[in-house]
Amino acid sequence: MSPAVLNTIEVFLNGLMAGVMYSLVALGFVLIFKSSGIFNYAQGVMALFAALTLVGFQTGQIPFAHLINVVFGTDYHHWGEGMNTVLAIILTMLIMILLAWIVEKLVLRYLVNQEPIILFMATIGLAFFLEGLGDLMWGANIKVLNVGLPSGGSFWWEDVTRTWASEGSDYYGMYIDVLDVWAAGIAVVLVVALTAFSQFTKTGRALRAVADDHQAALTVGISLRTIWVVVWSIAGFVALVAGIMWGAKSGVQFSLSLIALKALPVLILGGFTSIPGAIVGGLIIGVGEKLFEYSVGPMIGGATENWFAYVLALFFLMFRPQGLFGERIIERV
Amino acid sequence: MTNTVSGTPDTFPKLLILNAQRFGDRPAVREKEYGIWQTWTWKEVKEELFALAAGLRELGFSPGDKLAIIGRNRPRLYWGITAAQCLGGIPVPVYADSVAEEMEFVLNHAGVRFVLAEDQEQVDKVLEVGESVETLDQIIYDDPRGLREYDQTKLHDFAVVQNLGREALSREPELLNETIDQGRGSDVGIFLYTSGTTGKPKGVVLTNDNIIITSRNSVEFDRLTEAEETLSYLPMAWVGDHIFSHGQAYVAGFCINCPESEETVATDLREIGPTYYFAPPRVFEGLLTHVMIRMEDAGRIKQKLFHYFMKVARETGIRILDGEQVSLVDRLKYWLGNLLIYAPLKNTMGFSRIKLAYTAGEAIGPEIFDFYRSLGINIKQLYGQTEAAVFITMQPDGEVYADTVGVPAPEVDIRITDAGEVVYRGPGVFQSYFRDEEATRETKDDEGWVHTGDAGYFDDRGHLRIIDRAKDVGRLNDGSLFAPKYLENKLKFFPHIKEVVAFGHEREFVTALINIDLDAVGNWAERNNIPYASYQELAGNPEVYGMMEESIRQTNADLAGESQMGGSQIQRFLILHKELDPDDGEMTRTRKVRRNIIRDKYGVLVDALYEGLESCHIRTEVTFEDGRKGTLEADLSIRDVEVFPTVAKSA
Amino acid sequence: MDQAAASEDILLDLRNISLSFGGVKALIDISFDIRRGEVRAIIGPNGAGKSSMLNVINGFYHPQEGEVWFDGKLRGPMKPHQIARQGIARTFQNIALFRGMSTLDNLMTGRITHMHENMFWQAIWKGRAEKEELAHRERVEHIIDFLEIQSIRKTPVGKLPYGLQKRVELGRALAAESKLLLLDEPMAGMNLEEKEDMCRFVLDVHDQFGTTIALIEHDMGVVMDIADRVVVLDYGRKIGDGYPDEVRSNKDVIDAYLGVAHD
Amino acid sequence: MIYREAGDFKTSYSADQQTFPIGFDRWTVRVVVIFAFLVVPFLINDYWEKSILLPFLIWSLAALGLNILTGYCGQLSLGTGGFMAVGAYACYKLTTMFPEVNILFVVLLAGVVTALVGILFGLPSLRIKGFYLAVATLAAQFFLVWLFNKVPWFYNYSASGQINMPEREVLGFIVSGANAEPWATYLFTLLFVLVFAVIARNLTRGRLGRSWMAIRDMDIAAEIIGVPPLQAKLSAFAISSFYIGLAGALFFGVYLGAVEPTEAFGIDKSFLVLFMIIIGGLGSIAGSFIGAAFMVLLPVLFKNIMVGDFGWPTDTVQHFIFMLVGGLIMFFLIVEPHGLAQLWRITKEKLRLWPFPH
Repeated sequence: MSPAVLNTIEVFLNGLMAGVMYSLVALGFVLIFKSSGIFNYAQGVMALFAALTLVGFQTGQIPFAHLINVVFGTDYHHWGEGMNTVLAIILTMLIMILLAWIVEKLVLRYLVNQEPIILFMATIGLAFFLEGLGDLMWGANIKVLNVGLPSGGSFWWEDVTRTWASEGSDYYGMYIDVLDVWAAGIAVVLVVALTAFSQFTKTGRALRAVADDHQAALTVGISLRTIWVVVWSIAGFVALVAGIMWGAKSGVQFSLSLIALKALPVLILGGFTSIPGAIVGGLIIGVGEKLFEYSVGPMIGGATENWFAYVLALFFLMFRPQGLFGERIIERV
Repeated sequence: MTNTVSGTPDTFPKLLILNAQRFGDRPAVREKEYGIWQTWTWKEVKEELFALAAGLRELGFSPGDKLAIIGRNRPRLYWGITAAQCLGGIPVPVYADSVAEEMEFVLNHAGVRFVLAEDQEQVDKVLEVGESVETLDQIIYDDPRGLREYDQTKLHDFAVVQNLGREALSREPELLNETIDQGRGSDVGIFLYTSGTTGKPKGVVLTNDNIIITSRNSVEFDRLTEAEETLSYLPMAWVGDHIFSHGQAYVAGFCINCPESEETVATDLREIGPTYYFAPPRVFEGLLTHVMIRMEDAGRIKQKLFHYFMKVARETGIRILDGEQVSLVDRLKYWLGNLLIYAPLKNTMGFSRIKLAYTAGEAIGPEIFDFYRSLGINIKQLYGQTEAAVFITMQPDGEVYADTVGVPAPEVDIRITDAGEVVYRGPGVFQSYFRDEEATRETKDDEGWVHTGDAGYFDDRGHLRIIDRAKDVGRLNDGSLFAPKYLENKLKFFPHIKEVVAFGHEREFVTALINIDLDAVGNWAERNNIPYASYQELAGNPEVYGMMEESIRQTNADLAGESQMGGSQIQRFLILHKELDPDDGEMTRTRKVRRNIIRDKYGVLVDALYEGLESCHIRTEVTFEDGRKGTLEADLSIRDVEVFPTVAKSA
Repeated sequence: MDQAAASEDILLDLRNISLSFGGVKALIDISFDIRRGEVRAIIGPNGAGKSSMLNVINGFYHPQEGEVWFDGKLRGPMKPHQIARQGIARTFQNIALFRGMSTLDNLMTGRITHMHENMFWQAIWKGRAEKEELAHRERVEHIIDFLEIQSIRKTPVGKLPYGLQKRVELGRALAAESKLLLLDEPMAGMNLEEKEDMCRFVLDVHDQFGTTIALIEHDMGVVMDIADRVVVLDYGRKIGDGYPDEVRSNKDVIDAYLGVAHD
Repeated sequence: MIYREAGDFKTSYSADQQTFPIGFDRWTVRVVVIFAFLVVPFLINDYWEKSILLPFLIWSLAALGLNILTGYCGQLSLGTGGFMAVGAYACYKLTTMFPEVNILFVVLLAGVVTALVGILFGLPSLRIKGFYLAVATLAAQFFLVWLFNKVPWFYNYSASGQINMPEREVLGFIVSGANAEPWATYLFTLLFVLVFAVIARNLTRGRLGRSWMAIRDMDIAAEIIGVPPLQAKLSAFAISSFYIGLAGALFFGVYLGAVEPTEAFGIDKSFLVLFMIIIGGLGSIAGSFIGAAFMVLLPVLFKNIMVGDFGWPTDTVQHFIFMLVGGLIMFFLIVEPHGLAQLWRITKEKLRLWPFPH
C-alpha cells in the first residue's frame, strides 16, 4: 500500500478515536434529553468539573485554596500527598451525584414544563456557574490528569503497519495513542452498561417510561424528580469518564467545556433521542473533521476542525431536519 | 344658517350659537368610543346638531312635537335635546332602564311623536309598546347594530337623518332660523318625568328660563368656567344630569365627557379626571369602602403610613380647605401626606383635578363627607328638586357642613311653614305637572310657593337643616317642633340602641320606648360578666338602663344646642321587654317602626310614661319563631333623663 | 339552476378532494360548494375529517387529488399565507392566539394582509407607516366595539379566560375582512351563555358584513339554527349535503352522526 | 406614587399608541436624553469612556440586535460574536479601501454587509427551528471567526494578523484612533445608539414587529393568517445582523481600535449578548439597555470592590463573576423569565396604583 493510503487510514483511525470522545459527551446529552427534554449545555462543563475535582482529590489540593489564601492571607495549597486514584474517582462520583441532586433541587424543579429554549438557556447559566465554581475550587491552571491508563504511541502497531507499506517507501508506520484505544474500549463498555441498565433494571425501565411520556410515567407512580436526579447522576458519571479521557489526553483545561458545543452537531446528526445515534454521529464528525483537515485543510489554511462539524451538521439539516435517527415531524393545527 | 345672536340668549339653540362663537374650537363634548376620547368642539356640535334638527324637520317634526330621548349618556342623544328645541319642539328624556310599561305610560302621557333611541334594545322596547302609543310616528336610532333586518319605514339611522338635514340645509341655509328666533325663554323647554316612588311618574314641565337662569346663577355661585371637565354618567332623564351636563355646560361652555360603557365608568372617570363632578352619596360611600377594602391588603408599613396621614388629614385638611389658620407644622405634615398619600389616592380615584364636587339626594354620613374634604376635595351638599330645576339651597365655599344643606340658592326664597315644612320660590320653579292640574295645585300655590314635603329649619348660621318628612313632624303642646325620626336617628347612632320610638306630638314633653341591641349589649354584658338569660332580663338590667340614660342625656345635650330642636329633648324613657318584630306587626317587613300600631299596642306604657309612674306592668301577645302564640309579662321601670336649657338664638 | 348562474354566486367549489397522510386516508373524493353570503356548516363525528377539510380549504394541507376553485379561479400550488391574502381567514379548534401579544395586537396582526408600508417607512414611522397603522387601528377598534371586548383591549391574551380568548380569535379572523371566514368549532368548550353570545356574534357578523362563513360545529342545535346549508362528513367521506331539515332527515346522517352523538 | 395620570386622556390613536403614553415617563426620558447629550460630554473622562459608557452603548446596540432576532422573532442565535466580527472587518476593509468616505457611512455600510451575511446564515431558519437553528448560527460563529483568521486579505496581510483602526474624523473631530477625545467617541456612539434604538422601536411596533412576534408565538397560525414566514424570518435576521454589525464596527473602530478575531469576537461574546437579553428582558427594547448596563457594570463593580478594595487576584474575581452571572441567569429564568424589564414594569404598575397594593 502506498504511504498516502496508509496516512489516510491513520487519519481515519484517529478520527474514529476523536469521535469516540464526542460520542462520550453526546451520550450524556442524550440521556438527559431523553428523560427530561432538557438540552444540557452544561454537560461539557460537567466533564471539566469532574476532571478538576478528580485531579484535586488525587493531588490532595485544598478546595478554594486561592480564596482562603487571599482572604486570610494564608498560604495553604495541599493537605497532603493526595489519595489513590480509585478512591478519588469514587469521591468524585459522589460529588457528581451531589451536584445532580442540587441541580434538581434548586433549578430543574422550578423549570418543569417551561419551553425547551428556556431550559436550554438555564443550562447555559449552569455551565457558567460550574465553570466559575470549578476554577474557584481548584484553580484555573492547566493540570495533568493521570489515572494510570497507558498512553503514548503503540510501537507494536507501528511495526505492524510499517510492513504494510509498499517496498522502498520510507514509511514509519501509523501512530495511534494507546490511550485513545482504551478510551474507545471504555466507551463501548459504557454504552453496553447503559443499555443493559436501561433494559434490565427497574430504574432503567422507569427512565424509558419517562422518556416516552411524562404524564404516563407520573400516573404509574414514578417520581419525575428522583428520575431526574438519577439521570443527572448518570450524566455526571458519563461526564466524569469523558473528563478523565480528555484530561489524560490533553490536560484538564477550559477547552474541555467547548466539546459541549461540538456535541451539538453530533446530536443533530445522530438525533437527540438515540444512544446509537450519538455514537454514530460522534464517529462521523470525528472522522469527517479529521479527514477534511487532512485533505482540504492545508489548502485553506488549516484549523478547520473549529467549524467543520457545524457546517457539516448545517448542510445535513437542510436535507433532513429531524436528524439521522429522529422520526419525521408532522405539523398540525 | 343662523350665526349670530343678540343679547343674552334665552334658549339653548341661541346659547349654542353663542358658544360656537365664543368657544368655537374648545371641546364641547367627548365620548370614549373606539378606544379614544372622540371630541367635538362647539363649532362641530353646532353643525352636527343643526344637521340633526334639519333632518328631523325633513321627517316632519313640527313645533310642539315631543321627542322622547331614550338611552345612556351619549353625545348624539344630548344633541337630540337642543335639536328638538331648535324646532320649537319639546324633548322628553326617558329613563333608559325603565321597563316597557313605564315607557308606554310616559310616551302616551307626554304624547310623544318622535323617539330618539340609543340602540336595538331600546328600539325593541319602543316597538313593543308602539301600537298602544297612537301619537308615535318616527323612531331614530343611534347605533345601527342588529337593526338592519328591521322594517325601516318608521326607523331611521341617526346618520341618515343628519344627511337628510345637511342636504336640506345646503338647499336652504335659513331653514332653522325662524323656529330658533321665535324661541323664547318663557317657552316650555323640557319635560322631566320624576320616577314616582308612589304611583305613576309625574311630568314636570320646565321652561327654558327655569333651566337657563338657575344654571347661570349656580355657575356664578360656584364660579364655573368653560375650562371645566365633567363626567356625564347619571341618567339623562334625571333633572340633576340635565342641569349639570346640559344647562350649566351650555351656560358656562364647559366640556362634558360620556363614558364608554357602564362597566368602564370608573376607569373613564380616572382618565378624564374631571374638575367638576356630581355623585349621589352612595357613590361616594361606595368609593370610600372600596378604598378601605383595597387598603386592607396593603403591607404593614403602607397601612401605618395611610392611617397616620389620614389622621393628619382629618385634623388639618378640612381646616385648610375652609381657609382657616393652620400652624406651619401641620401644613408641613399635610404637605408630606399629600405627597405620599392624598395626591396618589386622588389620582387613583380620578379626583386629582377636582375643583368642585356636589352630592345630594339623601343625607350623606358626616365621616364620609369629611373623608373627601380632608383629602382637599371640595365636596359640597345641595338641596334640590326636579320642581325647582334642582337648586333650592347650596353651600358657599368656607361654609360647608356635613349636617346642613347650605343657604338659599341665588334668587330663591325659602319659608318654613308653621307645620315646619320647607317651601320655596324662585326662578327655577316649574310651570306645572303635565296634564295633572290637581297635583300641580297641591304642590304649588298661586304665589308660586312650592311645597317640598320636607320638614326643616334654619340653624343659627342661616343654613337649612332637613330633619324629616313633613307629614311625620308634630308639635309639643308648647308649640316647639317635634321630629320623631330626627330624634330616633340621633339615638340610633349609639351602637347599643337598636330601635327607638319617640312620642311627643300634642303632649307636654317627649318620651321614648327603646329596644336595646342584643348583640352589642350582650357583648358588653359578657365583658363585665353580667349574667342574663333572655333579652327581657338584659333589658331590665339597671346598669343597662344606666347606659341608655347616659346616651339619651348626651343626645339631649346636643339637642339643646340646636335652637329649634331644644324643646324636643327626651325627658322619660323605658326599655321594652321584647324586641319590636315584624311578625307581631310592630314593624314593616323593611323594619320601619309602625308608630300608630305601637302606640295602641303599648298604650299602657305610653300613658305610664306621661303619668309619671316609676314602673308599669305589661302583658303582651307574642309570636315565637315557630309561629306559636304566647304571652309575655313584665314590670318595666321608667327613668327620667336630665334635660338642658336650650341655648337662646344667638342672633 | 344552470351552471353559469351557479358559478356566479359560488364562492368556493371543492371538486373530488382526496387527502391522505402516508397510508392514512383523511378525505376521500369529497365535493361540495359554498355560495356567496351563506353560512355553511360542516358536521360529522370526531375524526370525520372536518378539520382536515378546513386545512385543505385554507391551503395548509395539499390534497393529492381534486381541485379547489376559489372566487371563480382554479387554485394552483400556493402557500397558506398567499391563500390568506386571497381572502380566506379562519379560527382554530384549539385556540391559536399569539399569547405574547395584547388583544389589540392580535387583531392588528389579523389585518397584516392589508398592510403594505415597506421596511424603510416603518423605520421612519412618522408619516406613511404611522398613517397606515392608525387607519387600521380604527378598523380594528370597530371590531373590538362589535365584539364588546373594549375592557380587555390592552390585556395580554394569555391572561384571558377561555371564552374571551375564543372571542378575540374570532376578532382576529374578522380583522382580515376576508371573503370567506372559516370557523373551526367556535363554540367548543363553552357554557350555554357563552355559546349564545358566540351565536349572536356569528349571525351579526354575517348580517353586518355579509361575510360568507363556513363553520365546523358539534352542537346540532346551533348548526340547525344558524346554518343555511350543511355538509356531513364521516370517515373522510361525504354522506350528506343540503338544507338543515333535509340533512336532519337524511338516513345515513342519522345513523352515522346522531349514533355517535348519543354515546 | 409619583404618577399623576388623572386627566391625562387620549383623544387620538397616535397619542394612545405613542411610546411613552404616560406624561411622567415622557418627560423623564426627555430629561435623560438631554442630559446624555448636553451634560455627560463635559463630565466624561477616559475611565468612564473606556470602561463604562462606550461598552454599555455598544453592547446595548448588539443586545438590541439579538433581541430583535431572539426576543421578538423567537429565533435563537449563538452567532452574535461572528456577526460582530463581520461588522468590524467590513468597517476595516471599507475604511482602508476608501479612506475618504466618511466614517459614519462606513459604519452604516458595515451594518449592511453584516445584514447580507446574516440573511445568508438565516436561510436555514426556514427549514429548521430551535436548537437546530442554534447550530446553524454556531456554524456562522466559528466559520466566520476562522475565516478572518485565515484569509490574509481581510487583515490586509498585516504581519500580526490584527486589524488596526486608522484615525477618522466626523465634522473635523477625531472619533477613532489613538487621538480621539473621549467625548467625541462617546457622542459618536451615542448618536448611533439613540437613532437605532428609535428605529428598533418603530420596526417592532408596526406590521413587521407583529409579524415577527406572530412567528415567535405560533408560527403555523401566523402563516395561515397571512404572515409570510420567509419574509418575516429573513427580515429579522437581516435587521438583527445589521444592528450587530454596527455594534461590531463601533466595538472595533471606536472602542478597541485594534482587534484579533478569536479574542474579540469569540463564542463567549455570543453568550454575553444572549445573557444581556435574558437578564434584561426578551422582546423588550428597554430590556436590551437594562441588560447591557447590567452585564457591563456588574464586572466593573466587582473588580472595583474585590480587586480594588480587597486586593484579590483578578482571576479569582473573574471566577466569582462567572458564578454570579451563571447563577443570575438561572435565577431570572426561574423567577422572572421576562427579565429586569418586566420587574421594572411591575414596579411601575405598583407606583401607579400607590397607595393601593393592587
